[in-house]
Amino acid sequence: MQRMCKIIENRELCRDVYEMRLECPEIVQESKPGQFLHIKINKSADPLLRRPISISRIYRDTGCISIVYQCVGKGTEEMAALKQGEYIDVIGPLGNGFTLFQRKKSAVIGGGIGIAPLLEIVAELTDCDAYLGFRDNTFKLDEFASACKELHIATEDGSLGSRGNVTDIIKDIKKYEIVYACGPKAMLKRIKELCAEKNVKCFISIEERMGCGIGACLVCACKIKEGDAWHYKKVCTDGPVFEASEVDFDD
Amino acid sequence: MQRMCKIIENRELCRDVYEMRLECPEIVQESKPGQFLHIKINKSADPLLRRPISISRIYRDTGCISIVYQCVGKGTEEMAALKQGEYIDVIGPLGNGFTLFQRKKSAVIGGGIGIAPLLEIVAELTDCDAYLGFRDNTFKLDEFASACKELHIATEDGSLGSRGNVTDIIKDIKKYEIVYACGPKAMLKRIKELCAEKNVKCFISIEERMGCGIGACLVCACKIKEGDAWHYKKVCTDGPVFEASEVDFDD
Amino acid sequence: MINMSVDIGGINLKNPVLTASGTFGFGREYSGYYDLSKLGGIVVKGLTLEPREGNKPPRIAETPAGILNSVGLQNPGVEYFIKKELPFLREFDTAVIANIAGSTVEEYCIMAEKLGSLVDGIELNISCPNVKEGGAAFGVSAESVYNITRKVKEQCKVPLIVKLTPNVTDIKEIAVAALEGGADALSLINTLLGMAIDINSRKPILANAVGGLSGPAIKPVAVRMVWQVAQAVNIPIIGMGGIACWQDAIEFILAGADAVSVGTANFVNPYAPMEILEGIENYLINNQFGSINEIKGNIRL
Amino acid sequence: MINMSVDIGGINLKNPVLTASGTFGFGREYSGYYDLSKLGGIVVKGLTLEPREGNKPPRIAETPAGILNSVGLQNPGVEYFIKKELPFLREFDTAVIANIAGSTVEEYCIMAEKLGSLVDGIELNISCPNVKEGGAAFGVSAESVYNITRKVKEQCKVPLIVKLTPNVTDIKEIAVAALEGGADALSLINTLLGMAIDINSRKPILANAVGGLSGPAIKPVAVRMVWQVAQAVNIPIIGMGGIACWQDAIEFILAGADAVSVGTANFVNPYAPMEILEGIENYLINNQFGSINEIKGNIRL
Ligand SMILES: Cc1cc2nc3c(=O)[nH]c(=O)nc-3n(C[C@H](O)[C@H](O)[C@H](O)COP(=O)(O)OP(=O)(O)OC[C@H]3O[C@@H](n4cnc5c(N)ncnc54)[C@H](O)[C@@H]3O)c2cc1C
Ligand SMILES: Cc1cc2nc3c(=O)[nH]c(=O)nc-3n(C[C@H](O)[C@H](O)[C@H](O)COP(=O)(O)OP(=O)(O)OC[C@H]3O[C@@H](n4cnc5c(N)ncnc54)[C@H](O)[C@@H]3O)c2cc1C
Ligand SMILES: Cc1cc2nc3c(=O)[nH]c(=O)nc-3n(C[C@H](O)[C@H](O)[C@H](O)COP(=O)(O)O)c2cc1C
Ligand SMILES: Cc1cc2nc3c(=O)[nH]c(=O)nc-3n(C[C@H](O)[C@H](O)[C@H](O)COP(=O)(O)O)c2cc1C
Ligand code: FES
Ligand code: FES
Repeated sequence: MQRMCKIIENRELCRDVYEMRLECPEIVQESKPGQFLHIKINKSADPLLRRPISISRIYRDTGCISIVYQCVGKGTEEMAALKQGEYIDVIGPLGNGFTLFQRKKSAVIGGGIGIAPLLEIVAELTDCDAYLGFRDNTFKLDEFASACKELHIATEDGSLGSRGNVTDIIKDIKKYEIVYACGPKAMLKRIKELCAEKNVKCFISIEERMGCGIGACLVCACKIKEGDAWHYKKVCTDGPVFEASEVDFDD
Repeated sequence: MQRMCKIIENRELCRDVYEMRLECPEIVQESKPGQFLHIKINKSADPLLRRPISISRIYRDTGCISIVYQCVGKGTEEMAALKQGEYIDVIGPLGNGFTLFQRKKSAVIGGGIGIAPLLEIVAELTDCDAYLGFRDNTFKLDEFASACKELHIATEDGSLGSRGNVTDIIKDIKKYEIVYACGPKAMLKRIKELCAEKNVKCFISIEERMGCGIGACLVCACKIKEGDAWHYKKVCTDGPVFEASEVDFDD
Repeated sequence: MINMSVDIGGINLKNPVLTASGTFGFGREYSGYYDLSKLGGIVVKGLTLEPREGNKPPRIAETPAGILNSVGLQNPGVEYFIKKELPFLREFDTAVIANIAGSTVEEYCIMAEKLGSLVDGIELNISCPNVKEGGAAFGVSAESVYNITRKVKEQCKVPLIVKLTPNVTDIKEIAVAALEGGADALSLINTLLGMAIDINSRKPILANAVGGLSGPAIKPVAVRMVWQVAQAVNIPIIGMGGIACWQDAIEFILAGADAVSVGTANFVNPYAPMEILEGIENYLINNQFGSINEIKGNIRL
Repeated sequence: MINMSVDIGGINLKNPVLTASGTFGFGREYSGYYDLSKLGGIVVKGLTLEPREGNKPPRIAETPAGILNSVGLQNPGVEYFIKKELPFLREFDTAVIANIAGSTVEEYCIMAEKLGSLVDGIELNISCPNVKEGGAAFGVSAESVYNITRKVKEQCKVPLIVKLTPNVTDIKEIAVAALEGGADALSLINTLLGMAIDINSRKPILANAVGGLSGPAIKPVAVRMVWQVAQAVNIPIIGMGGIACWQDAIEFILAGADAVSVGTANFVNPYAPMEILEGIENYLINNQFGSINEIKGNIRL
């Protein structure tokens, strides 16, 4: 569905990372973790397209959704300049989202801005650990700390937690029945391998450049293996969440 | 010169007509009535071009300039949405402007949004009458009333003053030594004829679509007669003010 | 009462607003946003004889007021379309036009035959490389446009619309070739060939390096071409290229289009075709015109 | 130290940033904004043999991320230029390139002769109609491009840059024709032919009906053409078309341009060429390149 949503809050969490809270009760009703919003930032033809941003938190009581986004270009920079009280054009919720298994021991693994969609997962699960990787600045640690059993952190510059990649601090992947992951492609690929080795079920959320966001334009292709064959699936409607084992990263 | 100017005020005067006050002390220092500002409303490539808007008032004491503009399209609509405290990208003052003759009995004649540049003229002259024409909504009458000797008004719908065109309410053009006019082409053409008949010196401010605004692109052509010959002059640097007698309206 | 219907070379459209091939899937995705029966017609995603997986991603790059795409004709093939997608589209009271693409003239002909009169019209996408003739697009030479149009027309049981590529020196010459080949109508424009480079990775953004430019950026080129073609031929024209609002649609009709197709705008605003339809109707009413025909090509020079 | 200089077919530019013909007058207007000596070069407003008044206004229409213009070559003529404008330009330490236009090959040749070696280079604007050959632009057929290039080159005492029009089917073929005709360098792209209609007055916005599209909207088409041409010929290329910031300029250089020209962007931001120059230099430094040559055409496919 398409709605003009009121911006309740739009604040900087750390350098270039923002959290925006949107009032959108109808969207909230249909939302689940791992789905995304497709956002038109202004009415101009430049930037032209909507921007896909994951749902980070769903507040069913207040009818609000939080998104956490990083300024990387024109669109996200304009988004950061929006003020409380303004309205923004949102289509959503879109995509399949994560299917959560309450009774299984789970881990979320996130890299950089990829931790955004994991927040709602940890809020909904009761037995979940988190492994988070950052370049330097960290954000949302409190929320993870209070919602997770264990919280492990890696930073590339070593300013917090272990120095290095998040995949290096996962000591014992096989203690989890399910892993949910989101982050850069290289990280997801490594996690796919780790989980495959130990036979752990793993769901990952993939990013691809999008047009329509609703399955009509076929630009958001992701290579999916099915037995010996493969074909392109759509990240926007077949995903963004896929089982790690079926995603072909080598293309 | 190009400056980022702070918006001190941006308010609606009547339906679709706004007044914006800009803090721009350096521009003020060089400004005279009839010159214009060339304004880039936002950083986007859509709308791409700057918008030429006449200087309406020059406040030398506070270093501010007022502009009065009508929402007619994308650019002016976005301008109307700007808020006090925001900054806007201005090049100016541009154009030749009106040369004022203090000791001559003068009239300003304005149609619609064309009254904007006349405000500074009446503020600076001591012996000046004003003839103003509007479609329906009027604006800035108080300011004209207090600065002018006589104020004559025509509205197309007859809601104020005489019903009809401003050119119809000018009973005795020859009592003026100088006329300054701005408004729609048809009105300017009629005023040119009126003044020619009675041999009254008349200066008019012309509008033409602009690119650079500074004389480099040659898109703002206005046909000017010189004896039997004619050629295209540039509204942005040779104008926007021309002697009515030299402008060829028949092209 | 306003007469919104238009005749496109024998296809009767209840109104002049269609959705452009490749931007509207097979209609399903947008059917949740409004009743597709309100559309003048739907031009489906480009079909090929065999299913195709299309190009590697990334397949889209945003450019100022436009997008580049290189989907590479991913589609399930004409037979799957007939069996699985067409029945759904037929639930709606709107014209269905099949957009077909191929590597050889024969492929196009076979598809036209297979489609028979199951669809209301066939749109010939001739922006594809002609594999047997060195790989230049069918649509860039008058001779090859004449040829393919004539051959496909022979197989066509329904009106044939030839969709012109803008990547040519003289669009009028191409339009005339299609007319002479037997086209019942023309549609234009397809995308302009473009490229975008990521200056950080120093790679083209599209995996395919080049792609097709669409969206508001190309509108002035499209309007010009529709205007030129409308003066050169007397068959109906479906105009498209950057139409995002009803004002844009009117601009195309004034330039000489009988109907318009909405493409990239669907991605930005799913309701765009409905808003455009309403806007056209209001424009006619407000300006006291009785039908589209009265404004078609009706500009003062 | 970064080496910012480039050689354009024998013209030595201190840096790769020029201003595009028709968008920078004869330099005077922008000389109040910065020191013109900082520019790599100035390409002056298109000159004709005799003075021209140009087209009726309106001569400009804004389009999404672009503009249409139809100035119609208003200019004071080549002799006035030599006497009255060139001396001013010569006060600056920057290359001056004369852009010349004509209705016949002879006119171009006479202008080249008159300009002699008073300028650093001549840019041949071949987007003008060839009056003797039916009015199609010189630049749309390989044969006429070869011809005009060869004849003008014979009269040229300075390097000859041929400026290609993008309104062609195969830009590579045209580039090769210019090369074979003797061009020392190429510049591209000139404007795309476009049109805009005012739906209220129902008239084209431009008095001339059609005009040339420039600005960010055309950048993807320009980058693609520069890339194609860079692969087809081995003479230097000046890239242009929608360059508004340094990132755009890098995109053109990566596509294969040796230098870039800033056009429409001057209207929006008079400092654009300076900001672009600084940005290019910083990009080279930050990515540890020593010269423009190291990034020219240096993309990974
Ligand atoms: C399903 C999904 C969920 C996402 N969730 C988040 C999130 O929660 N927080 C967040 O900060 N970012 C998220 N992203 C990435 C986000 O969409 C991009 O960072 C954003 O579109 C960049 O826009 P821009 O104008 O700032 O950058 P530009 O580089 O100027 O954008 C240019 C074009 O490229 C596209 N693009 C650029 N980077 C990406 C990318 N990584 N993925 C997809 N398209 C891209 C843009 O959408 C736009 O069309 C998500 C992407 C997808 C596909
Ligand atoms: C010297 C000069 C002084 C002006 N002073 C004023 C003023 O004080 N108050 C005011 O309200 N308006 C003034 N105008 C007109 C004003 O520039 C236009 O109304 C404005 O540019 C419209 O922009 P838009 O985006 O809202 O409209 P759009 O129609 O969307 O604009 C599209 C394009 O056409 C141009 N354009 C449209 N109308 C005009 C016009 N009448 N004159 C020139 N260009 C136009 C725009 O600049 C833009 O490039 C002046 C024009 C000139 C040339
Ligand atoms: C993602 C995408 C896919 C397209 N696929 C096709 C196609 O399969 N066949 C075709 O003829 N045109 C295709 N087109 C071109 C459009 O139908 C249309 O001609 C073009 O985009 C210009 O219109 P627009 O600017 O309104 O999008 C496609 C365009 C886009 C953006
Ligand atoms: C107002 C205007 C006038 C132009 N005049 C000329 C000209 O006289 N000769 C020429 O070769 N190109 C002319 N051009 C084309 C530009 O030099 C340039 O090739 C084109 O605008 C693309 O670059 P841009 O998008 O950066 O403007 C003109 C462009 C504009 C906008
Ligand atoms: S973004 Fe259009 S199909 Fe996925
Ligand atoms: S607007 Fe460029 S010369 Fe007047």
